Amino acid sequence: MPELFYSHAVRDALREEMARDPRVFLMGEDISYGSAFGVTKGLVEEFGTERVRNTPVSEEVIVGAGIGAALLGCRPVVEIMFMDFILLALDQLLNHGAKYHFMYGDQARVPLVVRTPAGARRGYGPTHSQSLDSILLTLPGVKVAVPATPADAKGLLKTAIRDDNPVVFIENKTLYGRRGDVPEGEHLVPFGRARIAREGSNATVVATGQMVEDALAAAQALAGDGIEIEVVDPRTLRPLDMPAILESVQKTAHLVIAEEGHRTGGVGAEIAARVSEEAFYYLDGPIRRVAARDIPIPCSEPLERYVIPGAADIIKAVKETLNAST
Amino acid sequence: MPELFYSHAVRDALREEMARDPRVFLMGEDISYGSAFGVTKGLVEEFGTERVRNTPVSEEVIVGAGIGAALLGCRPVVEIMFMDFILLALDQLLNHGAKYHFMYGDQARVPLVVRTPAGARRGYGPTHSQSLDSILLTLPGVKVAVPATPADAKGLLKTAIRDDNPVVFIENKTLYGRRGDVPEGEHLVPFGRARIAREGSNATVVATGQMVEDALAAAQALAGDGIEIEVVDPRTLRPLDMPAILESVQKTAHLVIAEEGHRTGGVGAEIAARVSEEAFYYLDGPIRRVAARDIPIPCSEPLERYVIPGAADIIKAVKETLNAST
Amino acid sequence: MMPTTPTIRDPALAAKLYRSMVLIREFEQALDQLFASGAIRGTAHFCVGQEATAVGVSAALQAGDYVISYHRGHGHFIAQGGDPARIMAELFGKATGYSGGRGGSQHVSSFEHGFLGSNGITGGGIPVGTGAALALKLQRRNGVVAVFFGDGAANQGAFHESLNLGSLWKLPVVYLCENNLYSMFTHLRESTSVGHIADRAAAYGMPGQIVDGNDLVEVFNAARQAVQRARDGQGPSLIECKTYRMLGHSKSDKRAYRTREEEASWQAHDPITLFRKRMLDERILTPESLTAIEGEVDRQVEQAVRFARESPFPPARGLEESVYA
Amino acid sequence: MMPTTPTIRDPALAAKLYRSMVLIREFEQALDQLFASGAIRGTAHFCVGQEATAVGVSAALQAGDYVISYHRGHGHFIAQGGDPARIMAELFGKATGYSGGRGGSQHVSSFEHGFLGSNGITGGGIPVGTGAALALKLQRRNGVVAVFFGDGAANQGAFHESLNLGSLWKLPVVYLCENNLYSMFTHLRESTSVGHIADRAAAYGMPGQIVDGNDLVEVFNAARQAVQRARDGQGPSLIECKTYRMLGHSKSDKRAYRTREEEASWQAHDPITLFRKRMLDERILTPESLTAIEGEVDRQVEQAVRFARESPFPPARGLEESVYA
Ligand SMILES: Cc1ncc(C[n+]2csc(CCOP(=O)(O)OP(=O)(O)O)c2C)c(N)n1
Ligand SMILES: Cc1ncc(C[n+]2csc(CCOP(=O)(O)OP(=O)(O)O)c2C)c(N)n1
Ligand SMILES: [Mg+2]
Ligand SMILES: [Mg+2]
Repeated sequence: MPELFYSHAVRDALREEMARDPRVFLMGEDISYGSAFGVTKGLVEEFGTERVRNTPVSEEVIVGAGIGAALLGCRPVVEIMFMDFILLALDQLLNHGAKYHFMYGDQARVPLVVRTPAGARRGYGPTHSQSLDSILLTLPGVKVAVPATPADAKGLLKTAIRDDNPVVFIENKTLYGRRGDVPEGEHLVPFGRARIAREGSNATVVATGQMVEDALAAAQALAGDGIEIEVVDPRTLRPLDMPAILESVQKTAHLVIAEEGHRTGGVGAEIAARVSEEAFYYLDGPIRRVAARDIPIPCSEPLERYVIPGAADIIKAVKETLNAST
Repeated sequence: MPELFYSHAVRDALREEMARDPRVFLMGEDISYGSAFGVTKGLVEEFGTERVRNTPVSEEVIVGAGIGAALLGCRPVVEIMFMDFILLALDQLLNHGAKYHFMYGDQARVPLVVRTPAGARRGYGPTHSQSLDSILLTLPGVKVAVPATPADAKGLLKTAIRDDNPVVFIENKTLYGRRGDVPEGEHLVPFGRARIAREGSNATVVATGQMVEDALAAAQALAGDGIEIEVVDPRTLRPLDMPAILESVQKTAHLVIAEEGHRTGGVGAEIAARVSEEAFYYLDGPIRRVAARDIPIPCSEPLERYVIPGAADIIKAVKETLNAST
Repeated sequence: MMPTTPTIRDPALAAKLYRSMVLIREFEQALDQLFASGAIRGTAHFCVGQEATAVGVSAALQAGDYVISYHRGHGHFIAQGGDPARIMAELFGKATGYSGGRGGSQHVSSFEHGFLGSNGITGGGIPVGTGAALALKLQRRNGVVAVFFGDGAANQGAFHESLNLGSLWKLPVVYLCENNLYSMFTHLRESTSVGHIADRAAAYGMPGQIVDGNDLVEVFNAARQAVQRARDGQGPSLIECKTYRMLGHSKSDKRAYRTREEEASWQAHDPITLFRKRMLDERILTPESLTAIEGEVDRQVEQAVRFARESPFPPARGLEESVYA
Repeated sequence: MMPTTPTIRDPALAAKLYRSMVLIREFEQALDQLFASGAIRGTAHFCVGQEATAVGVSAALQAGDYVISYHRGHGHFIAQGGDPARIMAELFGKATGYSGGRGGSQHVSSFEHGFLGSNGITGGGIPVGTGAALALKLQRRNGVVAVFFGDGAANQGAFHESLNLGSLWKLPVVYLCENNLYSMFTHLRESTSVGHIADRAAAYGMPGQIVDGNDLVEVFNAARQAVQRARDGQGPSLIECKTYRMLGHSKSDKRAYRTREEEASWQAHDPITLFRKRMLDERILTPESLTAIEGEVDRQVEQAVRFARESPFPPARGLEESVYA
């Protein structure tokens, strides 16, 4: 299995799907130049400016035009350069794209993918560091993928492009530079199927995106103390693989949820609520959420580190829920 | 105590604060004509077109200009005609207004109120019926008020206008026509202080906005079966009166959360998560969330009724959590 | 450039267009009464007085072209050939409605009629229509999209971003602003910094044109030219149709924000009366044929209402299955 | 209308403006090196080559006026009198920075300097600046707001909604577009459907003007007139300053999307060289005085860097307290 950068895995998925299906095209700010992180570099040379379209700085119409093109049979993959800017396009995404299939009585299909880099840890500050995953879960109609590895980046993006619904595909900036094995040939990862990133029996850590890495680091450290955590990476937040989460919780009786987004109203809130509804009697200790503090994300390194969670927070949370139960 | 319509209580709060503080002004679409629900009718005659400003249909600049005016010492109360349209202004609200005080190092203050009617039950359909309360909780920096009674509508709005932070003030369309006692004279309701709308000992129902009414109806029905529920109305979602919720849960050992917004990623998720973190050992049964189904809100009456929760759903949820514990 | 037609000479076409306008008018008037009587809940926006823009534009389109509309969309849908009975059923929230009762007045569409849908978000259809035009271009389908919106919508950011993109990429789209002088209760001069919406075309390097939106022939001719231009790959145009909605903004509007004199002056410029007179004066249609059309339409609208009333409500169970394709 | 000044004759003013431009230039060049050497993390956007717009506009403002900026904002802040040491400290993430290290390059402000802030959302400051002007008007404060933004931002919906509102309400605001030909790596002609951003002014019924943004005197005169107009209650203007950023879009940009010839042609039109030469030719400033200024600025920038380096990082604990006022 070749090792690929996460960013190249994304690019390979785009390339393969564009080669496979002439209906797929790309649209976004500076996308022919690779945009902010170089992800789409080289694609314009291969597919031309008709299918790799630089847009004005106009997030609302980037998403809106994507919806319109999707309605008439294209399969647009649009980019929002930083996830923070998706707020400018939320009306199009959630009041239009997400609702069309339902509200127009099933005849409409919106096979749109919105790719967008999220995450902090680079000192970019309050408007260029946010992980807005949870905002996308508040209204139905959009699917959300959060790949944590190069293999999943490729396999989930290919699945996203073939899906007949709007999908927001959240790439993590810090992960772009990570390498990992990616299966050769046609590699598709289905939506709604979690990955057990590490098996363990003492506590379950559901971690998304960048936090999977932190959870694995925490697992290693905790193993030294004789604590074996199971790291569950849901891979898509909508659909969410609740059976996998419940199965793990049933085994470990303890749950920690780790995400890079803000704590209040986060992805962890939804997962915690569902587990406490559906697996209440399995739990032997309180659920712990690890998330960004409810503070805008500062530039300054020590401040950013204070706000953004890491492996140490996961370790602490695991110990808290385990200790609370004894 | 005079009885007032909810909509008139809102208007009275606006009138009193405008009379009291010349820095307060109103801005919104058709606002001098009362906008869609007549709430602001008559205020232009009293305060003139300088302070009651009709705007173009431009949600982004309505909120953005409100932020700018607030920065320089005004206290704008802007209206978003239907809460559904707030998606158009979320960048201004959450990337700008919500962050300025923090990210500009404390010197900035944004005393802005965004009033907006939410809620369904009128057959207005997918783009005119949503309760987007939870979307506002996903990022820090904005306060959120959800008055359920005329008295709270008045008292919370006056507090909102005097607050130095952005506040989203969510009015419920169905409640506009409800009457209720409103204390005379200077009536202020503090943020972060829940109201016990009904006392009970068997289960706690935390209900917001329109659902408070449904919870009270459910309480009456359940009392017939000998089940006494305590109805807690948090009144503000941010700040959230967790002590009051925890105190009630400690007493009843059972929790149902009822909101009109969609279930996934809803306000109930956050409250459920916090209770299962902080009051895990008090709970004798699983938490139940009552919320809109994860379906865009349809026009057709039977469909809308299917999607939007009501008293019957609360009764069912209370019985479920009580039965599960026996 | 194709030659402009000074008038409509083909009696069959004239009859068809007249019929379409009258159908819209009667449909809307029936609806107004149904709302007033409480037979329908929710809300609706009537286009009585604006029929000529809808019909004139649809007449300039051909199969494979599309219309996208906004909240005041019944007329555009009917002009595209939408079945009034199924639109009415949608308003009644019935299973036989185009959206199965889910969308109601503001969210109804029929792709087979080239009608991409009405929409409750003011200005929200403009980006979507622009994107639909992009699809037509990428697919080399030779089609054109007519994007309708009101004067109020022309102050939304979505208008700006879309017209810039449409022009930049020379998309096959025609932007049709129905300027009825008001956005809800607010007069244009209170909301808009420029006298004519068409003057904004220059900001996007596209032609802008003002037409009498109540003159079907004028709308038709302007639309034909703009559609041809779009089809020829020369990019979008912005056409501003000056018109007036004769009823309130939506059901239950007392119209206190405008004078009865203003209304009367527009009433005297009714698009249907205007076209009727013109066709009679020019001897293209006979009084008998017009009366016959009116009678037919009467019966059609009656039937539409009956169909809607008698149709069943949709089942709620399983609605979850329709959220995702 | 006040008479326009053809040039700057006051040596004290000329020296001040020259000093300000050189300070911005040296500050940015120092910063570029600090980034390159890894001394600073995060990102920053340099305005080398665009100094004349910042300085020319600030010179046209008075106490009680405000500037609001965007991501390329160091120059605007320094031109308003912001302390380079504290801006540098902000870039270092230090407690002594204007935002206490929270905001970094893109989110820094100082209300006492009439600087309402830079901002990382392209176009996001335009509505806010417009609202600030509304406050000045409501408070009858006689102030004016200068709203800076780039050519790319002029395609955002926020631009459209704001200019419409500003003009409609005759707010005391001047919209200053710094057209440096690119938005990130994309050339204007690939993003914008009109040749000149100033041509969009007509869409809002406001005057639009194009100036040589590298000519300090031209910027100053145009800004003075527009500021006066705004102060007189006649409403906003849109001024497009044609300019060029000599460095990359942000740190780490290799500028593969443009030619070295294009860069050279603009280099030959450097705003500082231009102003220097003009002031010498017109004998308003002497070579000695200019050299003295340059020496002073050198030392000031050195001190700024030292101050920033030596300042402490802010404490993280208790940061929650600063989210709400
Ligand atoms: C985003 C959004 N903002 C506000 C509204 C409320 N609203 C409904 S119709 C309307 C007026 C629109 O005016 P115009 O575009 O001129 O169309 P008209 O109603 O006159 O046909 C408004 C403000 C809305 N539906 N959507
Ligand atoms: C809303 C938003 N979209 C995209 C970006 C990414 N971005 C940063 S600067 C920039 C280009 C802006 O161009 P322009 O307005 O011309 O300013 P310039 O950088 O040329 O000074 C872009 C697209 C952003 N910061 N915010
Ligand atoms: Mg109108
Ligand atoms: Mg630029």
